[in-house]
Amino acid sequence: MLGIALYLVFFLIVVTIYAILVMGLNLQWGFTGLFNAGVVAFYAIGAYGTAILIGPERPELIGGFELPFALGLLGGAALAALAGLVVALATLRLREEYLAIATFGIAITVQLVALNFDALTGGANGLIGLPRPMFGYFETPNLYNVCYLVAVLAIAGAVYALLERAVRSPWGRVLRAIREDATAARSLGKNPTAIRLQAFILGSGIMGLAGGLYVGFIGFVSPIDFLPILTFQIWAMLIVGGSGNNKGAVLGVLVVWGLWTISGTLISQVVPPSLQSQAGAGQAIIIGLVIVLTLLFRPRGLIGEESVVSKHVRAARVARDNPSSS
Amino acid sequence: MTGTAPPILEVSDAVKAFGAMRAVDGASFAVAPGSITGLIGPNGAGKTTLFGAIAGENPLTSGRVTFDGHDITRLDAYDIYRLKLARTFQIPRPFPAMTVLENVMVAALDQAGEKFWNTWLRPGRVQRQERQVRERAHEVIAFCNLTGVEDNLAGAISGGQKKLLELARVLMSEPRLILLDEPAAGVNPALLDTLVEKIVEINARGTTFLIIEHNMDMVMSLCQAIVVLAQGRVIAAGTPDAVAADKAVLDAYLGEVAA
Amino acid sequence: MLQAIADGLLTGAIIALGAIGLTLTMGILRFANFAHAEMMTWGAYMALGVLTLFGLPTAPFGPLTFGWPLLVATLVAAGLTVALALLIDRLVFRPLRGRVGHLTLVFASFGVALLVRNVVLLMFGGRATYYSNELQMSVEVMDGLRVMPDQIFVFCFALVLAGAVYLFLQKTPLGLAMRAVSENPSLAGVCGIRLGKVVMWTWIVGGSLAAVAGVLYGVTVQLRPEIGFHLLLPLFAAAILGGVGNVVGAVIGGLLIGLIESLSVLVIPSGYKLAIPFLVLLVVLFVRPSGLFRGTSGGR
Amino acid sequence: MSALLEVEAVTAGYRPDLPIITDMSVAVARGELVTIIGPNGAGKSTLIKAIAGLLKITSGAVRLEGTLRTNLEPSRMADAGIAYVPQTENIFASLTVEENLKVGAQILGGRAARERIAAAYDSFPDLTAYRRQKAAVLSGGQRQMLAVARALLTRPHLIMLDEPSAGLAPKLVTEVFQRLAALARTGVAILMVEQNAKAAMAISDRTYVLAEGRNRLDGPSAALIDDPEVAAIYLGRAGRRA
Repeated sequence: MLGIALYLVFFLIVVTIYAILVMGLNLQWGFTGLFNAGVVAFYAIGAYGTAILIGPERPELIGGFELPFALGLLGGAALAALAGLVVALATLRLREEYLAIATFGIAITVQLVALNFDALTGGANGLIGLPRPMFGYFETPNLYNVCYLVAVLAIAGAVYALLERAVRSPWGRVLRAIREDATAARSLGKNPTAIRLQAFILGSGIMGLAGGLYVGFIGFVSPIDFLPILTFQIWAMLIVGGSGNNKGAVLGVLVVWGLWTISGTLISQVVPPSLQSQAGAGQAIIIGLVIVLTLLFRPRGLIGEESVVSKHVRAARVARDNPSSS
Repeated sequence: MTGTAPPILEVSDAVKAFGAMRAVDGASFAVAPGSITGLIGPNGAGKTTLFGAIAGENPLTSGRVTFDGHDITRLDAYDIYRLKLARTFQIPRPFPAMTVLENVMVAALDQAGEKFWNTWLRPGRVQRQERQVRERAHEVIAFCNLTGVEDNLAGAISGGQKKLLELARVLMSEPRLILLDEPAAGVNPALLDTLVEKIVEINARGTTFLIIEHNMDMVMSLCQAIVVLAQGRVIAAGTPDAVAADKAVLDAYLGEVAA
Repeated sequence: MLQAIADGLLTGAIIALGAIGLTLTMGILRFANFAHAEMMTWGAYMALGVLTLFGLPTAPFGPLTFGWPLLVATLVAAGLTVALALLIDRLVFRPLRGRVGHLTLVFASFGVALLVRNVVLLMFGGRATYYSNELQMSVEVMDGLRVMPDQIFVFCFALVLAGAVYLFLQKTPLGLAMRAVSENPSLAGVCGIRLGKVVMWTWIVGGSLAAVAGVLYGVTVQLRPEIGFHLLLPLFAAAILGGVGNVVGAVIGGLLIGLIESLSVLVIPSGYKLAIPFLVLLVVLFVRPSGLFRGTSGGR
Repeated sequence: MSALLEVEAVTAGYRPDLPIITDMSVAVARGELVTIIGPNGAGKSTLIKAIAGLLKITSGAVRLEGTLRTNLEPSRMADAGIAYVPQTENIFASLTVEENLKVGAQILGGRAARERIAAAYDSFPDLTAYRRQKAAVLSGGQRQMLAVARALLTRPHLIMLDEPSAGLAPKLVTEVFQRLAALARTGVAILMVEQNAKAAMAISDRTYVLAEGRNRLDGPSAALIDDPEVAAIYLGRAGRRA
């Protein structure tokens, strides 16, 4: 029983971290219409950035600044945002899909740096023995995990609240206007490039934040945690839940990560070890099918469907009837 | 008359070339402040191209555009709108999945909440301003006879209402000059009367208009000055009567009988 | 140095073959197809499948490690790749075309890429394999330059094929129709060109080239389910560098990317080789986003 | 009169919610030269684009020789014998002049195509010098010739032209119209949209005057050419619309 409860805590921490990741992607795709094909890169940059900033000093490694965790977290997010700035600056004025190609490229590049730049990233072994925030104050690792879950939930809640506030503000209104008709938005005094850039950088920073939180949770980073499949998983989570809708995004994480975990467990029990790589392919095929089938048959996801239309109407109505709120 | 005041808009030697084709070929004219000026001419004369160039969508190949003392030749569309020069589109371009109210609110200038950090750091100011913007939007919506559809999605209102919405949006910036691109196109007579009435009313409050229009009744009755463009050049300019009496204008429209 | 140039040209030739198909899809179908490189993986493995299934003998030509069985297998693989491309178009892209923004097509292709890659993995496993176990000695062509006979064959074959595609586009009615659609689809339609037919032929040409490029890659390097994934970026870089829609540009872009990738090893550790196309791409996008050569209007 | 093309009460536009033309009707008989004129925004180009299959017709019918051809794919309209020359971007600039003609003759195939292309150079000798050059180098008048030459290759029953004189020097305008008149005498029906109203009416059999997306006047060109009502529709001196 305790085992299950502990596993649940573990599961929920990962879900919460992925939910933050999905919210970052939702800002880019769901609200702004920017295709990021390299989600894992920004997540990894945040993770490695945090790890390098908080890690203990070791002679063979660059970094090891031993900064407090909170600073490390912010630093990781800032680095991810910076990476977002570079690809966005290169591509935002061009054909839309160039951003997709460039983000795909940065994902490959980050993976290579993680694997090969031993002095910075620890190479294939990764960076281990990273301090976990306030670990010493807890009697047992299990209690620590429970508290970490609470902390991560609080951070996810804060991200959710801040994002909701931003997308329901005049800023969010401009985002939607630009997504619907950039030319008309320009003629009304909005600078589409600047606003898209803001959304992309902010989204990338949030992904980086998720990466840093992951490091705080497991206490090490290694390239294994940042495989390309993660990008696809995050995308599946977003569109299953319904892009452009943060509640849906969170639901999507539960559904897809649940599916992934259950199928993974089943496979490890049933399939002989010699066929594990094929079994992994089966899992990936599920993710691919989820993406393609949702796009074809339910493009607005599970709960994005009707609310996109009615949400704004309702918001506007509430605002009018009750001018002091909102 | 306003003859002595310096022009609010001045276009000098404007050229817009697409490859070898010169859509605008050395056009020069001025718009007097407070006037309603018509810009007419046959198809392909370069009117809409010129509008796009003035409004900053596609900058001129050469020449100069001055608005209210600013050289706006190389400014981008959004900066020009911020200087209070607004334009509408010939085929309305509402944001279809946003409500009419949101469509209008989005057009307000200098909204603190358009910087996302302000929504976190200065929520009070953002909310206060949002209330003001909403009130102003309701006024504009009422002025444009759109009351009752403000909560409808802009994609779902009638074509005529979309025309009014085009006008309502740009009014949010309290523009000094509005470029109207064919306001009467595709509009029924009753709505046309409304549009004309609104234009006159806005003009009376001090906003200058430059209007591309093919409905000559409207142009002749509404405009105090008319600029005639043909093949990218200004071939006539003056009062409606003078322009209507100009043989060159009729020739430009109907062409001469080929030999 | 000389060796690096030779190796670069070889990889470049294979990239070029893949990039031709990609540039055609981007020019004619007007979206960046992330699944295109996976067609190379699919083609390469289909050829392997044919060889194993029928237990064909190696029967090498002269000094090469392969012979007619691989050529036959390649033909069959090209057919199967075209079939897959048409099936995907039918099931995924066609229903989405016109109904949604073209970025959703890019998105769908991204999902399709994952599917194809993993279907291959499921069918063949993840181990690296080879078409043939024959060992091949490299030949010293000149001082400091050793190449395998296979490599010479592959390079020449790729260039001949690229030339053939160029001639196809320049000299045949179908090629002309494809170029016309690439510039202006609605005018092409008015002139009596069937858009559906041109779309189909774009997949046929792109799919077969991808299959052949996949096999050639398998012959000179090795077969892994990730080959497409790793070649995707070089393919995009080559297509954009050469000007989207421009076949000659794609070939030159491919050779350049291969060369730069190969020469980069002289300057930076070889582990970063795969990132080189990304850096080239970034530089191109910052400096000359329209590419080195004029693309078609589909590229804008 | 047996009509070759009958357009009956067609409503069409770029967006279903915003029709540009409403209940518009036009008919063209075999070998007839018909002009469509009207002020900007009248929906002239929209009408022929809709006939050519490039825009969705939301109501009404297009008949060719009595057969219903509404909302056919553009290439099928071409097969049915309707050629359409757009006003702008009516040639493939990235292809050579010869290739442009080959695209137009593609439906014919092989020998017939070669013969017709050779014949096209005979009718438009100016193009011969540019055979192997990219069409991008052609001047405005030459482009127009190339577009018309290409449209004629398949010997269509009807050729629709969107402002063939647009952007041409006056001398060329005369030449283009003379050629079109000569073409009509060979038996090809022509439906053209023109701004150069008087010149177009001078060579055509009948004229339709459109305004604001609807039919306003039609009749023999000779009768309309000096009709003050036409000038009134353009310049609006007849007072407000009824």
